[in-house]
Amino acid sequence: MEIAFWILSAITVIGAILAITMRNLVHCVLSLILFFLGIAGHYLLLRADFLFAVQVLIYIGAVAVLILFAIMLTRHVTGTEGPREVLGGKWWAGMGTAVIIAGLLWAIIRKDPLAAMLPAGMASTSVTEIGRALVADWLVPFEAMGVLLTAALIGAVVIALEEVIRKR
Amino acid sequence: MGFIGKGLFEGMVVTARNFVGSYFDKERLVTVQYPEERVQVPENSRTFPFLVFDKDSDPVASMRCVACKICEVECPPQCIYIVMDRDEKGKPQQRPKVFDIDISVCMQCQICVEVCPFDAIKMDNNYEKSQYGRFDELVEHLPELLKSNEFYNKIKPTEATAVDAKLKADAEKKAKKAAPAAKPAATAAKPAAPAAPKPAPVAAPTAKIAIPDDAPFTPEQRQWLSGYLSTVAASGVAPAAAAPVAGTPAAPATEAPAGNWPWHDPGLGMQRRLDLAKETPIADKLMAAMAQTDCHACGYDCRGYADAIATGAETDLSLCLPGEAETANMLKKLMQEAGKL
Amino acid sequence: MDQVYKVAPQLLKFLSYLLGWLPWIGKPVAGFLSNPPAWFLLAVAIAIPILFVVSVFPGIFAYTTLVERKALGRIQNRIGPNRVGRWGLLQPIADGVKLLTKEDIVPRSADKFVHFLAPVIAVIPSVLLFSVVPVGAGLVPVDLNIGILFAFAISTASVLALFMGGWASRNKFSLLGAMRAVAQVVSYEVPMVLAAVAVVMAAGSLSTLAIAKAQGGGILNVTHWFVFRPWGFVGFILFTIGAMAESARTPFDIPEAESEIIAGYHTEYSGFKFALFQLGEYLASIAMAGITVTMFLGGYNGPGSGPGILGGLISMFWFFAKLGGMIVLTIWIRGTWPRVRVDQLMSFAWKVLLPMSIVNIVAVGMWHYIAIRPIAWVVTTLWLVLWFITLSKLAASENIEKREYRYAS
Amino acid sequence: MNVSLDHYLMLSAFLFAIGLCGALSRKNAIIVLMGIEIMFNAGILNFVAFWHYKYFAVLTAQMFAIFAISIAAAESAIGLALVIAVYRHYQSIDVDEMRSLKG
Amino acid sequence: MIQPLTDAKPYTLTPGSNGVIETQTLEVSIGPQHPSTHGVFRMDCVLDGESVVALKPVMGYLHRNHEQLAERMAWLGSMPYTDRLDYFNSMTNNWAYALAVEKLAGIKVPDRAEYIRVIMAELTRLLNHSCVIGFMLQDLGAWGTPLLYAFRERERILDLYEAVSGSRMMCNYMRFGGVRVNLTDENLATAKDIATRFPRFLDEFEKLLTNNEVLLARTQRVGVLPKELAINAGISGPMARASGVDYDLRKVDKYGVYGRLEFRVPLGDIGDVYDRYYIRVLEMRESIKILQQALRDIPQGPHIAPEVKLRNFKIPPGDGYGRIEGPKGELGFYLVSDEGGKQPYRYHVRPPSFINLTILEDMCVGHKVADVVVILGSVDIVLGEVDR
Repeated sequence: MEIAFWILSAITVIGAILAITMRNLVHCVLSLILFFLGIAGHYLLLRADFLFAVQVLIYIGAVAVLILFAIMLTRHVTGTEGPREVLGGKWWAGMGTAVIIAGLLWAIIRKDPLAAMLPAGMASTSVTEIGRALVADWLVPFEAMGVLLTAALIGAVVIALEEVIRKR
Repeated sequence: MGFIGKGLFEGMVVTARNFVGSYFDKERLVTVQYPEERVQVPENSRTFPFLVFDKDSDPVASMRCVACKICEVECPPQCIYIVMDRDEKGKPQQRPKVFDIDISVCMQCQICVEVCPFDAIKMDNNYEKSQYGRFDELVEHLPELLKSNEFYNKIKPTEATAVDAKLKADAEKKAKKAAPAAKPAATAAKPAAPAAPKPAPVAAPTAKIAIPDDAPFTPEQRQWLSGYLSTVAASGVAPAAAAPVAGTPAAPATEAPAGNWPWHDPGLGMQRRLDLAKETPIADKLMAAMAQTDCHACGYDCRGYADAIATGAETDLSLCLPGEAETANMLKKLMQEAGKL
Repeated sequence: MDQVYKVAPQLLKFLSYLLGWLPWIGKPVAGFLSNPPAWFLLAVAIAIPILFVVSVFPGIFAYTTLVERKALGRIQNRIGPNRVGRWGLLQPIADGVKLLTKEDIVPRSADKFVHFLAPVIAVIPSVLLFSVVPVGAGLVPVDLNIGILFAFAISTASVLALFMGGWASRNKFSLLGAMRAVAQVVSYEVPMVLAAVAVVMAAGSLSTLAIAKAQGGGILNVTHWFVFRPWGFVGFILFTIGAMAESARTPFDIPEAESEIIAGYHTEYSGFKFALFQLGEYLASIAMAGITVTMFLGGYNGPGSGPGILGGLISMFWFFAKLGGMIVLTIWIRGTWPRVRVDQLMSFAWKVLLPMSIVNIVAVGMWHYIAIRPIAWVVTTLWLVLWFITLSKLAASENIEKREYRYAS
Repeated sequence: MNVSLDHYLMLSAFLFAIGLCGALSRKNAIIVLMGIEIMFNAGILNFVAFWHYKYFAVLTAQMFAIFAISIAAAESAIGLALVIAVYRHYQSIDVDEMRSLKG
Repeated sequence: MIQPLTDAKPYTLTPGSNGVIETQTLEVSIGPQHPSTHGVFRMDCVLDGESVVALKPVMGYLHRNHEQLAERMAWLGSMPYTDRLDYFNSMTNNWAYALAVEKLAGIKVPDRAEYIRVIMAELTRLLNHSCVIGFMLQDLGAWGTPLLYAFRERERILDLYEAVSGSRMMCNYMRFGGVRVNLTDENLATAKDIATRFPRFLDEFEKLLTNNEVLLARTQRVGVLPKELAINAGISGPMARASGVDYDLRKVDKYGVYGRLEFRVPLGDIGDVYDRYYIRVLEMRESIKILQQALRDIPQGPHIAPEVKLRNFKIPPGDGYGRIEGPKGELGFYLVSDEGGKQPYRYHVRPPSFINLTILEDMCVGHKVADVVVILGSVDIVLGEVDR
């Protein structure tokens, strides 16, 4: 358990850091996938099987692929940015904000009495329970989510094909 | 059109039928397991040329090729290289010293076979000529090229039979022509050139007296003797001696003359031929300058080419391939002497 | 795994009996094996399924290539490989040796690390897929309660390898192939998952073992297979098409269409890396066939299958027989059909397969709620056939026309 | 040392900061989106960790995680569509160059 | 219609010009080493995603100086070289060249030789068309099955060629004034057998593919060649007929004995890949009819005009153009003989596949890259003939 946690944490953190620091966009996405995989591993470790599958299916199967497509559609296929400046003009502000927020969170977590808590139980939830919950207690959010996804789908298509539609 | 997917399904039925059929139907499974089994190539099948010889005992002497170089000239990709054999005196020997075919260049078109007037070169049907090298290994030399007439008969029975029959007929025709001519030659001893009126001193003895192959001489000796005897017979100096030396009474002429032209003998040297034709019209002199093989490389026989030059129908003097530069130069000289050039 | 855990002590006892005669180490080893500690039992229980997956399925892969070449040869009226061993039986080994000894070429401008990583990543998801395929009654490497979902999640991940390989090669054909692969896999994932949803609805579980179990019973263990239901039949076809597209088999082999883009994403791979790509691809194809068998063709169910040693063996036989059948079907299709074009592939997925799979889900609902079986049969069949005709007419009207030809006077 | 909730919260805080850093300091719009994804994931990890360690009996945390993942997916789809639209307009996906609101 | 590629048009892909998502165009060089360019042929494609926005055919990788070689060679010497123009159809190439020389030299060909030529030419057409369809479907991705079925049938025809002429592909069979070897009764029987057997193969072939939905979807309305463009660009052969141009030299010139034989000329209306595929199938069926008639009517007699010399064959000064309807289109030889007349002064080939290839861009632009290879397959090129 501990070893797995540390390995997965290392994978996750390295993936995340690489994802925002590499120069080559495609390398960034591949690192991001590593990060997603680490998170999925953590879910497995936390006994959330269903979330593991969802994480892999949606983040690696869909989001990462979507980002890859976006890169291919907007960039030189090799994904390199060349000698251009990769950091924004006020990068120090971003860095500072991140460090401050990390510090704040750290302090809060150290203070919180909940934090040192150990696992409550070991059995995992079955998919059946999640399914039942989704169509019983959580029906309204579930339907709302459906509407949101549909809207997002249509919206994405409209935004991306704006000019084609305008031309017609 | 039925439902979508019907065409797909029908296609699958066809492939299934072929799958099963390939196990039972010889018509379908046409593959041949090559090194173990081979297809019988048809008789007409051709790959690369080879040279035919007649007698196993002496392939080089009995090869039909006379080094006339027609094939060398006609070969579209120019893959044949021939050097005529000469004795130490520089006399052409009626056969190639070098005969190379570069089979990496040869395109197996069979044109050399078609143009050969002597049926000397034929197409093989051996298709396994791969070599490990790209250069020398792919050039075939005379030893590899020489194949016996039996071999030719074996791979192409119909064609070879026809060729043999034709050659035999030709030989008989020539022998028949030679026979009446030879008689006066034999008797010519006493009457001392019984007035063969028109051309040259003697009419008959143009018969080339060939020493039979089984006579106890080396090829060189044989060659020389033949030439010598012919010359002697032609000039009528020692006619009586000719017959005994020849060994057999009526030596079958391998190369009989077509007319009464004593110089029409490829065994003679250029100078000797011209001497023989000294007193004759320009056409005959020209003819004497030819190589006398009647090879048709120029598109005529030797007589025809000479006539054509003499009459002005042919202006190209370099057509005589077996005679090489010697003939061409001599022709030029003769024409200049005659004031025609 | 659970089954193995139960049987493991017996197995170890048998092993100890076998090894007991050995001098020196025989006694202690036999003693250890006949009364093993818990951790050892667990290790054995984990190791055996892994060994099974890692040994049996690559073996199947090797001989699938041989069968494919032989069958394609016969379909095309050729003989196929027959030089290495009798009937070419050693051909896969010869191929392997050849690929292993080939020079490994990496293009100079390639992204070396990603180029190296891609074939490795190609194999991992394919092997992982087998962990949820039940090969016999109760015999599944891991009985996950999210089995099917896990399979889909993992199979999506395989697309990454294709993309990495294609992109890192810095070859335009590879890149085209990679983009095609990504687009294709993402598109076909949707109808495939929806086709599987029908089965999940009917079986009431995501676990592959439970799905297979739900298809047992009936006459000879055959009649309850999902493929013998109207919705199951449609689902089977949809899922097979989706699986073929997902594993890039003909007629959906456009990511590696050799007549268009040479070899697609593995154009720049040679030697062992190429072999790994092939391995990954074939394993994914076989695993998908295994999941198809599990979901629609009754899994391990067949005449004589059941619990116990004999029933288990028979059930394994049935599973592998069906798997072989599916593999042969893909080979047969490969030998017959031309390849579709990339835009047709997409429009087929979105305009035919997706609506049809949604219609199929509705059909399962009908099946579930109409209690009287004959009526359920008629209603669902009618519903599906009507939709099929409508959709196929729509699809055909776009692409296909009937032609008449005239002759010059 | 047993892994406690503490560890997970620290991890997710760290990841959140990394994501924020990426989102704020990089010029490339796609990397910005990726940073946001990292932040999302860090948040979801928190949910799951709390569920595992404290509210094990109820599904609320898992539900939240599922909905969050769905929203993240929708967000990335829209975000990337926007990136493409922006690219078409500006021929660039540098966030620094998107200065005007006028389309 | 046909614009030179030096023209800036195809490459000016300014952003925003076509309104769809701006993607970087990809210049892909398909060939000269590519599985489906049918030889060393290159297509410089500019791709926008998968769609072709510009395409430039690049030829000449297989240039062998055919015409210049022939001008340095006796008339007969070029005959084996014509075999190597379109190495699938050596018989028809021979015929076209022989026809040109015969026209120029005024040689009369005996009747039997004409019939033999017709038989050989129609067998060649069967062979070529079946293989072309096979190759085209190979490009479509049908993994060799149709191609190998076509090759299975081709094998029988090639066996006949070998039995008659001595070689399977490089036949070198025709001679000025006739053919080199007479057909024996056995050969005629084989030809008859092929003619009776071939329809069965065609039926199987059509069942395998003609109604295949994938094939229909892939080929219909793809690579459309309008009738006007076909006429303007000088397209000939099945390609022109698929576009609805009623132009078949067998009917127009009635060379050989085609005037005496009955057959129809199938025409398409749209001129897409499917039409080009199916016109070939229909032409094969007509060819079988011609074959059967020719085999029935073939007279006895000499197979070659006896007066024609093999060597030192000379042609009086003049020029002549001999053309035949080759399987790929109008194959013509233009010959000029000058003083001496031993070799051609000018020797020019009108290769059908080269001229049919010139409109490749017009057919391909706007389609997907996968269609390009299919369109190329449907044009039916042999690089030996294109590059000469």
